[in-house]
Amino acid sequence: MLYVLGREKLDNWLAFLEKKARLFVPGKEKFEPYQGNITFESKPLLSPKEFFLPPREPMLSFEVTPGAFPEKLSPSPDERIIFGVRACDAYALTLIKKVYQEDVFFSLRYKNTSLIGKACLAESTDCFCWAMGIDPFSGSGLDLLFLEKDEKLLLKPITEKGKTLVPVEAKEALPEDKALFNEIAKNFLKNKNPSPSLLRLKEKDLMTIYNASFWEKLSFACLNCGICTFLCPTCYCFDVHDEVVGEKGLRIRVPDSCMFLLYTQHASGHNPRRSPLARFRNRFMHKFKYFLDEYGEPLCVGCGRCNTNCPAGINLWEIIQAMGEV
Amino acid sequence: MTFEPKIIAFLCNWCSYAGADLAGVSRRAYPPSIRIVRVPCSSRVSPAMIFDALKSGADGVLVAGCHPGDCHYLTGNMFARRRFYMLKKLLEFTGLEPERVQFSWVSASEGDVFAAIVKEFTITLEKLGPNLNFRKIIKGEGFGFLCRKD
Amino acid sequence: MYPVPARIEKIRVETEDGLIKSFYLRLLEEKPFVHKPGQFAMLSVLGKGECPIGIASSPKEELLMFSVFRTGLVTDALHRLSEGMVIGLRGPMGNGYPVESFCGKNIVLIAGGFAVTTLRATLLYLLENRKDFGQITMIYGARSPGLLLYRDELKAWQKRKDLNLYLTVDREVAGWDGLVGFVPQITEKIAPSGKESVALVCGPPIMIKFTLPILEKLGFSPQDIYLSLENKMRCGLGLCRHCNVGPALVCKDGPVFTLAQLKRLPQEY
Amino acid sequence: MASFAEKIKEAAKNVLKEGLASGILAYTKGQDIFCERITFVSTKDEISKIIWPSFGGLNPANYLKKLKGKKLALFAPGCVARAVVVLIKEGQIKREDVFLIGVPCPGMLDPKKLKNSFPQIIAIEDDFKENLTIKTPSTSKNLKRIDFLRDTCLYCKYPLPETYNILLPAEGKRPAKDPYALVEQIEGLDISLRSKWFWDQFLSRCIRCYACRNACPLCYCDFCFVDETRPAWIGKSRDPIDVALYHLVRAYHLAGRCVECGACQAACPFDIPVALLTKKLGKEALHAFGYEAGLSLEEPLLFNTFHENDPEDFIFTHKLKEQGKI
Repeated sequence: MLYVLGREKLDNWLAFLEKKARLFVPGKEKFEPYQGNITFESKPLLSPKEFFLPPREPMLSFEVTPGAFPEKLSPSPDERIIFGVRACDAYALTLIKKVYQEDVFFSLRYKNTSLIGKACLAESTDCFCWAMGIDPFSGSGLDLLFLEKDEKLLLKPITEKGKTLVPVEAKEALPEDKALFNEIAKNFLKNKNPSPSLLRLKEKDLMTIYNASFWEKLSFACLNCGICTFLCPTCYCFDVHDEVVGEKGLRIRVPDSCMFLLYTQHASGHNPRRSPLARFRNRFMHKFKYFLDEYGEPLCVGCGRCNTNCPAGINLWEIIQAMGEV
Repeated sequence: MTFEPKIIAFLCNWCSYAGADLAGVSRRAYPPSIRIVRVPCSSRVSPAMIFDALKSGADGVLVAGCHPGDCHYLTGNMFARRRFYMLKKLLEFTGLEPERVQFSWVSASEGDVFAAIVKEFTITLEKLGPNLNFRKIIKGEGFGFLCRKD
Repeated sequence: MYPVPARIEKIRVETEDGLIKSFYLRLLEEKPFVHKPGQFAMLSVLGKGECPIGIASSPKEELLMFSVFRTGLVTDALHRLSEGMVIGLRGPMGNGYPVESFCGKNIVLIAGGFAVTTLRATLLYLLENRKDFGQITMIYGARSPGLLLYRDELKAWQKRKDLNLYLTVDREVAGWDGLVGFVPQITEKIAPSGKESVALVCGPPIMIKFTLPILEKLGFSPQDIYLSLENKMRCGLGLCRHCNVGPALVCKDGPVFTLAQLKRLPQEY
Repeated sequence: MASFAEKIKEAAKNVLKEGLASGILAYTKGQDIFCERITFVSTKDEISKIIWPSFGGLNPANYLKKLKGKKLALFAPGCVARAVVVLIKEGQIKREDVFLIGVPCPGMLDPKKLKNSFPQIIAIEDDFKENLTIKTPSTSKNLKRIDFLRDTCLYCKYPLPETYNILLPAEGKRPAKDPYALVEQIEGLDISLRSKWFWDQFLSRCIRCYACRNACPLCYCDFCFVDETRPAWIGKSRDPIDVALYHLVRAYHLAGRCVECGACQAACPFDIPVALLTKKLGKEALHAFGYEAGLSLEEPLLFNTFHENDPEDFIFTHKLKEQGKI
């Protein structure tokens, strides 16, 4: 099913969505609550992962007195709609979901959030979803996908929930609109194939890649900061932390980064991944080998955030290629 | 209800703590707003300790040591003076109510000076009101994505 | 991710330096707690955090028992608690030793220091089902006699005819009439046969490093040597990834791995 | 006359030929135009890859800790030389282990300033003097370098190094006349506005990736105060107070040490003005104690010394005396 909405009705659509649930739209740095204006030229720096694995997920609340029973907390059940999500970011959530299926926090947040995706019309030089084997027009992970073309919005509901997000003003699409949609989708993927390195990686022996000599050279520039992991829409590691102020305490889940020294540090001081190289290697091995072996696809959606924001100039492709060529 | 400020005071063991003791022994009246932490020297106090006190809900932090030249460790307070100067400037720069953090010299014989300091500091804090800007608030629903104002 | 409250019924100081205490816990929730030897659970002290600790009690024992070495934030807080206080518990987690598959085989348990905890659980299980197994040998070493755990039980076990228990300490101490020497050397001297046998090794990395070649020399195949790993852990559910050893997660795929498995994994433990 | 880039390569060649160092820490080209990477160059073949960076946000002195025990050569504009001097004075490296090739610095460009003005740059030509040519798919344009310099470089006081083994003959950027202009701009604000500035710029944006810490050439502690757990000075979540605490203590730990290279700000994915905090403290150190970090190898470190007449007008006792209250 495909619907058409005039571009000028966009504000009406947003107003309609705002009535249904808390509405978030893309800003420059992160998704922000809708306040009457919207731009979607580029992806926000922080992906919608922030809504599902938030920077602060309270799990328990307690009084710091012996014998006190903690109170179990769960995310607020309020419905949310995130508007203008890119296909890559939405696909990332389906990857995280493979691991987090049984996690109560993630599941509840996933259930309560609707994602409205915006189709990318032109390829950008920074990102490469297709190289990771993702079809951005499949709408995977989204509830509704829309495409902006010549003063027209073409709306394609993906899920049952997505159908309820179509505004009343939207009309059923004519055959020529459908053809247009299909053509744009087809053109986008023309000459764009999944990276051959990825296919090669599937067959490579894990320990050969792990012990390869290129890691030393490629990891040299890395500062082991957490930019790539925190901006990555697929990185899902977390840390559990007890916050106490006075008598009140809260056990929270916060995002963690495998680039940090503390990530693997035992209480005894022993650290299995003490060297910066080991931590660097672990991140890419997880994304492009461990996850690939377990689930058949890499833990990367090609959004390009890590490449553009890395202060040390590390590039994902160099590493994938090196891994594929060992 | 009137606001009763809470002050965490880091007092040097050799001068200021003795000064506070003297204030008590000589029955100088001063407000009960102060909670004393005894430290070996004023230079032992690191900014993390000061911020930790504020974060945990103190309305003011007082650091007191020996007068320059009188340090038990000869020069500890002279080093501390430089550091506190920098810290004070940093707080001013970031607009974080620099009045809440005060440094002073109190010798072992200055019981009444200590009482006066506590009194004046308490008045300053009463005017300033409770510490709301640099106090950590623990929230059940923590959609930290939008920060505290959310 | 929510812990279940458990009351500390008894605390026993195990070693003379006081760094290891055993906590006997009773769950305050009706849900049955069924575990296998070798599994672990997350103990949590509110306001401090959680940490994974191996279960030292056998599945048949009434109270759950954990022997905790005081080393970090949470274990330090645990050591300060007293009897009657309530802590949080999540578990059981991990795979545990595949004890069912040991049926009919000779079993060699090798432990060093305080890593003996899960092997105690295993040994108790083996003794409870004694007729299912062949010869049982246990080699247990510590730095000094005072650092041996479960000393009362050790005495009782030494008297048993159906168990060969060898206790050793690193250096000669007055009043110690048992074996003296490091665990690897003692293992070499006792030389349990590797035929139709499995070996369960738990101890500090240095002990494991020197014991493994000896076991292989004695004829144990890598599939029959079991090791228990520990890594930093946050969730115990396979989500947080702190404990990964290459593609394997200690919390889900482990903590028990065979030597054959570990040989195929990066050395990140 | 040889171009700037050629002079750099020539100097590198000589250093290796004469055995003055076992290798050179230098910038090499990365995967795209905005991406330059610090590499350890130790063979003749690799020398051809050495470039002088147009953007070079990081301070190569940061990588000395990764290569401890080797004798290294560095291209040293003012800030790199100053960082090396501070590291030497703090006992992290030995003077004889670093060979400084002094470079009169032309200043580095800010990729964000360029990208904001021209989103689609495909090539850049930089003469490392005053001019810059950019190419977009449609046009090519001549620009003035000074309009696109990093803030730290624009207000740099020491483009010319004070400490070096050899100095490349070149003309660098002129020292800024008003090095503390940006700091003074904030100082001039009312306290509530300064507080708002700190909140809006730092507390509501920082994601605690610690890139500023890891990019800093002088943050070399094995165990950072944020990682401490007993006591835990600082919470792990993105709580605004914890973020404030992190930034304040980080800045304070660099008081009188910061060499104003701006690597922290360049590394920040959100472009938070983290360098301003340390610059403010640098200004105070200069005004109150007449000290500037990293200029002389002999002068004692700021906090390792004191003077009887150090300012103490901030002392509470004095204020009370003035007011006649004691």
